[in-house]
Amino acid sequence: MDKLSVSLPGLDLKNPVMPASGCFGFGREYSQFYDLSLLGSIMVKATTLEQRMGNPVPRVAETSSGMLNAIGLQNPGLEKVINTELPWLEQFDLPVIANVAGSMTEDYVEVARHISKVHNVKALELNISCPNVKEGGIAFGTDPQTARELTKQVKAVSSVPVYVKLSPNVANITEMALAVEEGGADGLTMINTLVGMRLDHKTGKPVIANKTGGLSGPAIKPVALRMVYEVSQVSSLPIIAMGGISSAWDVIDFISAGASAAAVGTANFVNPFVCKEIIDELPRILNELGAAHIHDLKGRSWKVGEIANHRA
Amino acid sequence: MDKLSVSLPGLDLKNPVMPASGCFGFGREYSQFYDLSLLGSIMVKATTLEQRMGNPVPRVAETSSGMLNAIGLQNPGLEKVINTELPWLEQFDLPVIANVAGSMTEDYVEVARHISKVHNVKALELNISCPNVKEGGIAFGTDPQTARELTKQVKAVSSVPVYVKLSPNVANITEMALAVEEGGADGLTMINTLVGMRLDHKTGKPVIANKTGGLSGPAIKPVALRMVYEVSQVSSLPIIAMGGISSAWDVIDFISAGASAAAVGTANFVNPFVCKEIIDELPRILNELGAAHIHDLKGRSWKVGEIANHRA
Amino acid sequence: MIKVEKMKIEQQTEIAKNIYEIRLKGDLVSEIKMPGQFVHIKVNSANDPLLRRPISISSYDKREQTMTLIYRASGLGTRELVNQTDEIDVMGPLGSGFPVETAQGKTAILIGGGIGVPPLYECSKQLKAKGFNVIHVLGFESKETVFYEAAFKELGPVYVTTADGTYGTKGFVTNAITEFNLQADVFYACGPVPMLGAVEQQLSHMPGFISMEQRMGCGIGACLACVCQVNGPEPYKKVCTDGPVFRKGELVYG
Amino acid sequence: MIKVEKMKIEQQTEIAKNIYEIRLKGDLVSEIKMPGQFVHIKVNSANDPLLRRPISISSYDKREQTMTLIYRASGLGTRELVNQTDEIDVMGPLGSGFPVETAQGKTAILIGGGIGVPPLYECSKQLKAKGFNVIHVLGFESKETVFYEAAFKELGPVYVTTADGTYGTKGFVTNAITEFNLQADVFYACGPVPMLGAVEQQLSHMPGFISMEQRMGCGIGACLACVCQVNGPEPYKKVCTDGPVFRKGELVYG
Ligand SMILES: Cc1cc2nc3c(=O)[nH]c(=O)nc-3n(C[C@H](O)[C@H](O)[C@H](O)COP(=O)(O)OP(=O)(O)OC[C@H]3O[C@@H](n4cnc5c(N)ncnc54)[C@H](O)[C@@H]3O)c2cc1C
Ligand SMILES: Cc1cc2nc3c(=O)[nH]c(=O)nc-3n(C[C@H](O)[C@H](O)[C@H](O)COP(=O)(O)OP(=O)(O)OC[C@H]3O[C@@H](n4cnc5c(N)ncnc54)[C@H](O)[C@@H]3O)c2cc1C
Ligand SMILES: Cc1cc2nc3c(=O)[nH]c(=O)nc-3n(C[C@H](O)[C@H](O)[C@H](O)COP(=O)(O)O)c2cc1C
Ligand SMILES: Cc1cc2nc3c(=O)[nH]c(=O)nc-3n(C[C@H](O)[C@H](O)[C@H](O)COP(=O)(O)O)c2cc1C
Ligand code: FES
Ligand code: FES
Repeated sequence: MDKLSVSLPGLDLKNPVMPASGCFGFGREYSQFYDLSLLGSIMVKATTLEQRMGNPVPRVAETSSGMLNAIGLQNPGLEKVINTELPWLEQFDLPVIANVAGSMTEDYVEVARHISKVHNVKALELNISCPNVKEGGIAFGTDPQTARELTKQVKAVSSVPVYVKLSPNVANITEMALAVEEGGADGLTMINTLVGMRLDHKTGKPVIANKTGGLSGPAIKPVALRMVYEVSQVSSLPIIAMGGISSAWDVIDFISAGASAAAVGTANFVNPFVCKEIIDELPRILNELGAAHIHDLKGRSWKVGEIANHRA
Repeated sequence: MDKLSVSLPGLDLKNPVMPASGCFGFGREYSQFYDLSLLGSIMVKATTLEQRMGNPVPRVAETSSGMLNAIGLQNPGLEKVINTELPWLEQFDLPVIANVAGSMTEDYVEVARHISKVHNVKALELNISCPNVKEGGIAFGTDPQTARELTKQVKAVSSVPVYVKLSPNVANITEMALAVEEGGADGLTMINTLVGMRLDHKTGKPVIANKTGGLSGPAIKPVALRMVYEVSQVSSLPIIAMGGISSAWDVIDFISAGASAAAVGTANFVNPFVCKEIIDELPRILNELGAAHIHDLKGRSWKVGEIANHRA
Repeated sequence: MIKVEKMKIEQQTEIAKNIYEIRLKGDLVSEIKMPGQFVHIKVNSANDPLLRRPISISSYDKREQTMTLIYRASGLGTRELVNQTDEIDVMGPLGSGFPVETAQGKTAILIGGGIGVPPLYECSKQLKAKGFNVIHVLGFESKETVFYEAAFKELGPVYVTTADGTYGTKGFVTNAITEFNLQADVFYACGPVPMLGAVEQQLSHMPGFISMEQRMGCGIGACLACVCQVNGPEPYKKVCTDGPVFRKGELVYG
Repeated sequence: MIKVEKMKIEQQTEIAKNIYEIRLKGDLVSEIKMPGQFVHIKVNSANDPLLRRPISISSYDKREQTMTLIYRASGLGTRELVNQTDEIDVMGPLGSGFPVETAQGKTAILIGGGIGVPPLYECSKQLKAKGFNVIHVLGFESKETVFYEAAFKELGPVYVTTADGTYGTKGFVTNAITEFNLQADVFYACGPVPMLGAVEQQLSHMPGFISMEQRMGCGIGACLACVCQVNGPEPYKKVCTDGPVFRKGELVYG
């Protein structure tokens, strides 16, 4: 099992595989299928200060090899998450990454301050990139200055390391990464969804009530991979990558691109066992590739020369 | 047939369907399959001042519902295009849209000046968005000021209307659209490809020699549709839309999103007859939707109220 | 327990225009709790179509470990399902169905619209077995899409409506209920949302149960795609886990 | 003329580990000009896999309107091709093949590596019919992936090599050519690019023809995906239309 263990700021992971935020709730539903302690970590659903109703329905639509969603950050709010959801996860041997969202800086700061004190929360994921919140969420994710500033303020109050989740809806992803690195981020998670839409054939109107939604799934994997490849070469921050991962080979791709760990989103809906299956499969692939540890493959897409030994 | 005729700056089109640049060469190959005079127009392969060799191989890779390409603007150069390729197209009743590319402003201006004088060239498509040219192509496509300036200079020398092709690799597509509108563009074409990559499983290295490539095909349709939807609501310029179109319903979607015409790229590779089949199919769909003319559906995704009559 | 199983396709037949009946065999059937539950189907192993498709269980036979689904081949996924011959990836049973066990009264009216008809079949069978008189009102688009009329007739009277009047009463299920002055102690309805709203209004004098539809992601309550608005302190419920069957009066119709 | 046709799948068999032989029937066969041409196959009607797959024509029978392809099921597309039973969307014939009609000499050596072997079969049959002595050197990974040895033997001597030495000569086709001191007037080669380079060097003393591989988009010369570097004024040629078969000396090996 040591072939897969990964050490990241705040996170000592049995393996680099975890469900992505919003695609696994707070774990309850998927705990029907397997023991969550198997997972490297869990990125729980975005938490906001107050309860959120989310967007009207329809909230999802299918596209070629992808799906659109506009859930709109529906969640029970900070208090309920702290009092009910996170304590429930204590039964598992599972470090939690809390996804923090809001409309204004103050919201983020408040949520971060409190949620980072919860025992099993080992890191925060700053969701500055959700395309489905109107009040300003998107601005945080596409403007480097705002993102840096927000990161700084959240870092100032957080009791655990802070990972910032980058939006792919930018011209220059490395600029965003470097901005939040400057702001004091401990790590990056990338990518959130691309903004897309689908129309109803008959009416010509958007299928999703919110009109546009976030595109996820295999369709976006090439974009995610490219962004991880670019950012990992210029930023010293560890990256937890996501975007279309649905197999162990996809995880290998993202590690090869330069990520340190990988998260699985949409694929959970297709196959509820996917995270477990990936974790089971990875050692076999490492053998096939002659890698003693998964991080021996890290960044090999751009590193010159032979496979490095990560402990060398 | 009048159901489909569309009038755009410089272009009186029998129908709003045309092959997208780079996916149909200069028409020779596809003329083996059907009479090119059936097409609304043809967007020919990018032309640069001098002959270009393009990128090393492999130049393409497949992804889920998409493909990556990094052809690198291989083309025989302005002179040969003017003397050989465009005259060959004279045999068809077919207005040509010439795709103009370059590394520096001067290149674009020179190509535009000369190619716009060719008899069957009825419009230019300024390719400021090709992700596969290193020297600066991408900068034109993601910086509003540069794009506006380039548009202005090309407009100053062009003998025909100028359409600017927008890159989707930006945070704010409307800003780019408005910038080139300010620069004097007569129309927009959108979208070019998203930057993506694929890795080889065994080596972990990029499959494409150029490392990254442009993602096209059904995978990107949701992003393209969203961008057309956004831009058509703020810009008064007509839009020729592309991105994942492979059926007549896809064309209807883009018209509904606000486009005036539609171009088919990658789908030609899958089905060489696709443009013809779409043109044949459109009247049936218009009947089904009760639309007297295809432009009755234009923008219905965001327009309030009933289907408008485009001649009202 | 929810299973994910490659179920054997025992039979697949077109029983009306674009309407297919498919019989599946597998362990999953043992887990079915009540009529009105559904399964979530991956129609092939490709990335496109990506998502599973929710389809109601129309009837089941625990001894044989078989269940029957009825679906309309309309979009990409259901059209692909038609091509499957061997086995199919099914997740289920999901959701909470029609509470037949606790049903009260003597006469039940079952009201289905289009592809909302299928789950009512098992519901009717079980009500009948409990001693209920079952009356059926089944609404379709037109004559060629009518299915299962004979099957329901074996259980009790059937009133068919078609929107275009090519068969049975012209109009909607509500028209037939009025026309034939149908009376009952409880109703069970499944169909398009406008139909459900109309039925709730029309039958406001009796208790009833309504099966809702919503676009789904996960099918198990995790993604919050499938919410519907309800009366009560929690503004939303999830169709996939809290439903698809709701009590009359619970739902807020937009 | 290039056709796009749903061809009937007459037969499909696994003839070695992961190596499939498929026989297709249709009008397209009438258009085949020479051995070494290829077809571009859409393995199913889905968007994923999106692109067609180039596969060489291994042999054809114009009277019967059938052709046989041999392919390795490795990636997404070819594995999906295995599942097809009824008909398949084929574009072709494409490219320019081995110029057997103009061949000069008495003895030809045909050198194939792995899935480069198939197009040599028709080439050998036609050379033989023209009166050539045909010698075959076929390289494979290991014993379990060897195919068509008997078929080629009916035409002339066959030397098999395997990279792992589990069958025939251990090593590469070039090893067998040296070991058995094979002589000829002309060679025809198809296989992985490194093999082609080595063969060109080794057989520099005789004329020869080489079939190249490259990743393709359109397959008909429009997209410029499939170029290869050549000696001469035009820096690139297109494998799909100028090739796949090139004259010895034309290609520049990276
Ligand atoms: C609880 C439940 C039970 C159902 N039972 C049945 C049944 O027994 N028989 C039957 O024919 N249909 C049933 N449906 C509707 C069925 O799920 C849709 O018709 C089907 O998903 C459409 O898929 P498609 O591939 O044909 O269409 P596509 O247009 O390809 O679908 C695209 C996406 O939209 C979703 N979608 C489209 N229409 C609907 C819809 N009406 N409801 C929910 N999602 C939709 C699809 O699931 C998919 O994710 C049920 C729906 C729900 C929620
Ligand atoms: C002219 C020509 C003739 C060929 N003849 C044969 C033959 O007779 N038998 C046979 O088994 N194979 C042949 N090949 C190779 C065959 O095309 C590839 O093995 C096949 O495309 C791989 O597809 P996949 O779905 O298995 O792999 P995937 O990994 O799913 O393929 C992904 C993409 O890469 C392309 N690709 C992958 N490998 C190759 C390759 N080696 N060459 C070209 N494109 C590739 C695919 O076409 C597809 O676009 C030929 C190739 C060419 C160019
Ligand atoms: C239904 C759904 C809900 C999501 N909710 C959140 C969320 O609350 N917070 C967040 O940061 N990302 C959210 N995401 C984005 C995912 O975490 C992930 O970044 C994205 O889906 C790409 O990964 P995938 O392609 O594996 O799904 C959501 C995605 C989906 C599909
Ligand atoms: C192989 C290939 C070559 C292309 N070459 C060009 C080009 O020369 N100029 C250009 O403006 N766009 C080029 N494009 C982009 C297309 O014109 C189109 O904008 C894009 O592919 C999206 O459309 P699609 O999804 O229908 O392919 C190319 C695309 C492909 C796939
Ligand atoms: S479909 Fe995911 S919560 Fe219901
Ligand atoms: S594959 Fe398109 S030019 Fe050869």
